[in-house]
Amino acid sequence: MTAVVELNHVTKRFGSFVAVDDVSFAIAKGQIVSLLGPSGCGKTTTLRMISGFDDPEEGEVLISGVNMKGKRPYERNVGLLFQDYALFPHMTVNQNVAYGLKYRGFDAKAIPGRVSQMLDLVKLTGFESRRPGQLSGGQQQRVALARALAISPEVVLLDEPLSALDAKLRQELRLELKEILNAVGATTIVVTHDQEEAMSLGDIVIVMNDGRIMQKGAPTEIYAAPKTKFVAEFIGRSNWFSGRFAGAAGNGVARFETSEGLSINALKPDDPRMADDDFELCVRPERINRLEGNGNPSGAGEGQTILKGQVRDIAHLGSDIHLVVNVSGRSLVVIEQYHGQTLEHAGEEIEVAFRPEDCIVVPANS
Amino acid sequence: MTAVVELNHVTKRFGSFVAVDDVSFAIAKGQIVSLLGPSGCGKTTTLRMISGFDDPEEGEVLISGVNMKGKRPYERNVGLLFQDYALFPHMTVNQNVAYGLKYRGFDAKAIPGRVSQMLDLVKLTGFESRRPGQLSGGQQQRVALARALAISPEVVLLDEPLSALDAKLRQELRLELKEILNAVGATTIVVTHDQEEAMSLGDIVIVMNDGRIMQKGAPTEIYAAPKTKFVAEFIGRSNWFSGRFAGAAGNGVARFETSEGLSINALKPDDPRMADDDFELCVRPERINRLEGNGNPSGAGEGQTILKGQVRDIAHLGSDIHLVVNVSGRSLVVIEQYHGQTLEHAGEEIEVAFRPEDCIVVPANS
Amino acid sequence: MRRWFDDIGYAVILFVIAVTVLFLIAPIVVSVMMSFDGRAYLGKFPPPNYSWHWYQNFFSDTFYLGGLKTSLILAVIATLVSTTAGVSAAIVLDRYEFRGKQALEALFLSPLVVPAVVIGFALLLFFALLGVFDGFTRLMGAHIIITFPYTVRTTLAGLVGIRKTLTEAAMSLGATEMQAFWDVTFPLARTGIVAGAVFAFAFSMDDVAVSLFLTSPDTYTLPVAMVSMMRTNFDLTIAAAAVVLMVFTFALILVLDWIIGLERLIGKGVFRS
Amino acid sequence: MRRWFDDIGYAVILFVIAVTVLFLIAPIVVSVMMSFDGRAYLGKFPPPNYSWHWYQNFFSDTFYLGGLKTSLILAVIATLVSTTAGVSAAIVLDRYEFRGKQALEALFLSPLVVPAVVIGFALLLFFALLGVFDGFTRLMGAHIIITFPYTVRTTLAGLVGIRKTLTEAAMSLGATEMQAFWDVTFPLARTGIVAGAVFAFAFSMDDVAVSLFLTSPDTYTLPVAMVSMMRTNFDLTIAAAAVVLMVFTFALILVLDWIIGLERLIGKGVFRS
Repeated sequence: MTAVVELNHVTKRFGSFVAVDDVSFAIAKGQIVSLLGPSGCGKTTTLRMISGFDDPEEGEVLISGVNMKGKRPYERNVGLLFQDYALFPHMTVNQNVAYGLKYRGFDAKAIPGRVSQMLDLVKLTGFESRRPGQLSGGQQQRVALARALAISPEVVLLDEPLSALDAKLRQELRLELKEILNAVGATTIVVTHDQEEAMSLGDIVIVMNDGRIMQKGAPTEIYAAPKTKFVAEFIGRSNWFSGRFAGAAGNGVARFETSEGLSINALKPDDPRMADDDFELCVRPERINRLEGNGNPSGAGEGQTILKGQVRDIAHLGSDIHLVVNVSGRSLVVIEQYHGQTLEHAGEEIEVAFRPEDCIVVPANS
Repeated sequence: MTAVVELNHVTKRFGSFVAVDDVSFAIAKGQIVSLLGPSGCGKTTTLRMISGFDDPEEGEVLISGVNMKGKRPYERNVGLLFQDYALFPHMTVNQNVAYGLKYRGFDAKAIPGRVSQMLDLVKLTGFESRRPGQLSGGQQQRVALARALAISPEVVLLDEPLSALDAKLRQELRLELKEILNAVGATTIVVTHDQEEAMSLGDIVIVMNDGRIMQKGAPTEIYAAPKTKFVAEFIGRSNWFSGRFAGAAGNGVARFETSEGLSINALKPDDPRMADDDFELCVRPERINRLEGNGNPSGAGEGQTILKGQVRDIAHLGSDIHLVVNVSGRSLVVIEQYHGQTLEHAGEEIEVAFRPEDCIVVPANS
Repeated sequence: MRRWFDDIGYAVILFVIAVTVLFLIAPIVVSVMMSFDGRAYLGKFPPPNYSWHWYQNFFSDTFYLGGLKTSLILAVIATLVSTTAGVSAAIVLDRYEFRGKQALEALFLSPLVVPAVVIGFALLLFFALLGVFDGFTRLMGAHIIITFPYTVRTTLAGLVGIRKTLTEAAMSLGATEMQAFWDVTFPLARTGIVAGAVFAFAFSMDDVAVSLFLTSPDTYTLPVAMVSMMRTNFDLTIAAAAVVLMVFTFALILVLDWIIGLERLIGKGVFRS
Repeated sequence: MRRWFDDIGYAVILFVIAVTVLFLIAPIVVSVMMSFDGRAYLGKFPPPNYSWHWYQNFFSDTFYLGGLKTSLILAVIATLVSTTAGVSAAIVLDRYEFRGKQALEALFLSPLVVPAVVIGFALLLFFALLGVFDGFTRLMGAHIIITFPYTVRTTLAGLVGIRKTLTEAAMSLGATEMQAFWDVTFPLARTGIVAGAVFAFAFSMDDVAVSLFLTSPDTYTLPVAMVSMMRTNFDLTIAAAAVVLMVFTFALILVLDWIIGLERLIGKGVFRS
């Protein structure tokens, strides 16, 4: 299967600022790929180079195998969904969706059919003669999607597609958007700074920082096995310890001594450099368990790390309980699902535990 | 213990629009109360009536037992934290925090000491001579807090205190804000539309809608035992069924027949009107469990409701997995914590179960 | 007691406003009433009786009518030319970043900064240098130059609100940059462009400082005619002329208000002076 | 092929801009060069040699100097009075909602809409009615009225950016509304207020249309002096006068640019005309 979009060693500078630095990736037909990173990481510049609003300085952008060098945006077949939707406010929904068709060489007779087919796809039949100003945010997003998909683009680029919507609506539309993209089999790149958006929409997530690709993989892989501290911190919450490995504890488990003197059982990394190097160890908050019954370690399995601490804060946020526990002067965040359990009060002493396989170890300063 | 702030049957209209409708509540010294509701629910008008920028039409506002009728804002002793912080951009951090002290009759010699005490409290010592424009969003928020607390107000009003910050920072500052308020023992009202903000900061949450108080209680109580559909829907996510009770199933459990023909075991409500009335039943997504082993109900306890369905979508969002399951043509949302389990693919058949005590039953149209 | 300062502060402000209002309204009201004075001579205010006869004088005086005709022709042509040039200039200023953009912007708006008498005198010299002594041609050139900044400003104000992503969206859908302009930018900037045209028209109609330098005995504008009549033959026909000119301007402003709303005009600062 | 339309479009626009630039720059450059003409008579362009003698003429001519003096005195007083009144009016318009607010706003800005010759004539009648025939008093009143809208506009533009919550924050901290104004609003609106004052000064200095109606033989402004010299005694001293007036205005604009930045001025549309 040949790649629909391929970037080979693409670099782009603005003055002395390197916006995109030697980026290469390829996207297969029908794949949804998320480009995730903080603002200024180069993800938007990458999107603009694929769509033709910027040109790479080095490297090449191929769409369906054709080098796009020097092609203006209207000479490429790329569908764009803008963050602000960019609907034409003086045109009706119908006119917006039909706009690209006349320029993309659709037969004039075929246009009405194509438009109603697209509006049917995004469930907006009946809204044909409304203006964008008369639609809700979610409806506008769907019109913009219909307009971008109508021209049968080779690749669809979505720029922060859900960020203009409020939190509740975002959750609903996320699924709808994914199902529409899958229904038309669109090859898609989603550019976003929102971890949940990237992970829920993308088959593959590419994490970018400072213009470079940090890691690429399935959402679960990125979350469970981040290769650097940047990726681990950017995706989800995490409790960090820095320290060194101080010997084996049997069963492939090694003892990790933290800088504040705690001892943690972690899986031995395969890394041959591990000997005396500094490492950072992180435990996801949902992997830390509160032990029932004060001081009774029976609730914890073999080899688990048990830490004593004092509840600093407990907050019931809805489906989750967030517990902040003070352990040797540092705060650990623990997330539990709420199942009607009794909640501690700030100041109580508790014990928490986590397994060696719940520890993620990355090189220091990564 | 006498109430610091007391509202008695307060009503406020703007033209024919009733912004606040017969609202009464009392706040004890040192309590943190969240006023939670959608925009236009009257929470901001309530805040403005307490601070003196609006006057109630009916009813009275008492602060420390004194009727505030006709008192201008500068004649009340109320500290305000604005949503946009409202820092004076042409004054330094020091001048901002000191601003209220000169008007509130502090001895000129005592002012520098009070200012540095407040900056110490919000951990901004060393920033005295910066201008607000040179501070980050989180730092600005803390200066605004220091300024509001410096005048030793009888009550502190926070208007959407964290909404101007991005998601990650918000989680960090929430705890810090709570600890500062507790440290000075401030009687506090937090006005917010954000459920997590309201639940994590407030000892008590007051849910408002259409100018009226819908429910008042501890965060856990509001979440676990909402009295109306509005409250249940506004706080957290929920899966709704409408239907009627169709007889007992033993052990205080009643059979609930949904309009799409599903049968659900729920606790019998105490409501004597229950006989033939329409009810709405909701199950929180984290209370629904996936059954391991296809078709094997042994994983489910006695009396549980077991539903068969097809996975429509599965999204790994970080600490949580969101599963959308198609059951008899309607979508159920299931939230699980991620512990490294294998994820289903869309289209697979699964069974989910929940207990009678996980069902929340409210009257229809509430 | 502290509240008292607040209350006295309001009182002072309200007094200042009342005086200002009086001085703004009264002269215009007096002039309008005097233009309907029934007496045949310039008498005391208020007029004892009212008639249209000063207006009859105005509309039968070939000197005034000559000025009115020249003013209208000048205004129409100046509006057309400066709107075309102004829109082109505004598009370039809005869309592109280039060296010297700021200088160009300052230059386009310079007729707003250079005193009108200086522009008038400079054009007088410049046209003499070019060998142009025909009054109409000189006035035409001058009116185009002094109305041009208004069309640039209002078009720019209209363009500023149009998000760049709209043009990009059109281009991603297959339109060239020019097609995107005509399909999207132009319809959205239309109100700003119309406002500029109306202001250009009104400003051309009302100018006196520049025109004074460039009139010839047989080509002069209505305001110039009023000034010279004031010196040579002062009677209330000038009041009638003033009301005619004012009604003209107000009608234009009302049309504009109807099209885009006066508040937006004030807000965008496109109000002519 | 489709790209070709884009490219030719740019070419047309660039040509329009080039022509405009020529007509905007050339007359001013010619005037400035001619004002340094070394010849004693009005000769052809360019001057064969340069000297200051037209400036020496200007600064030794009591007629011009009288106009310059009157212009400066008028401008200083008009600026002070109309800035005070304009700031008061702008505060009321910005802070309070009341019936007739829109009408008041339109009224305050009406001197921008009413043609200058109409204002001049109306004031002439109005002052005659009040029995005021002193040239200086009449000019003073006129200059306050025509500069007032600029101070209102720029102050309003300065106030618009100031969030209402700042005043509320100050009041919640114990300041009365007046104290909140002086502590918070005034310092933040200061650049807008200064801009208004500078514009008022420049506009008062440059006005000719209104002043023409209200001058008396011994009280006249510099622009009026230029107009009357052009008719009676045309020589290049007027060029020198024009350069002096222009330098004055430019110096003010530069001061303003230095204080608040020219771009912000253009953006806020507070540019005088």
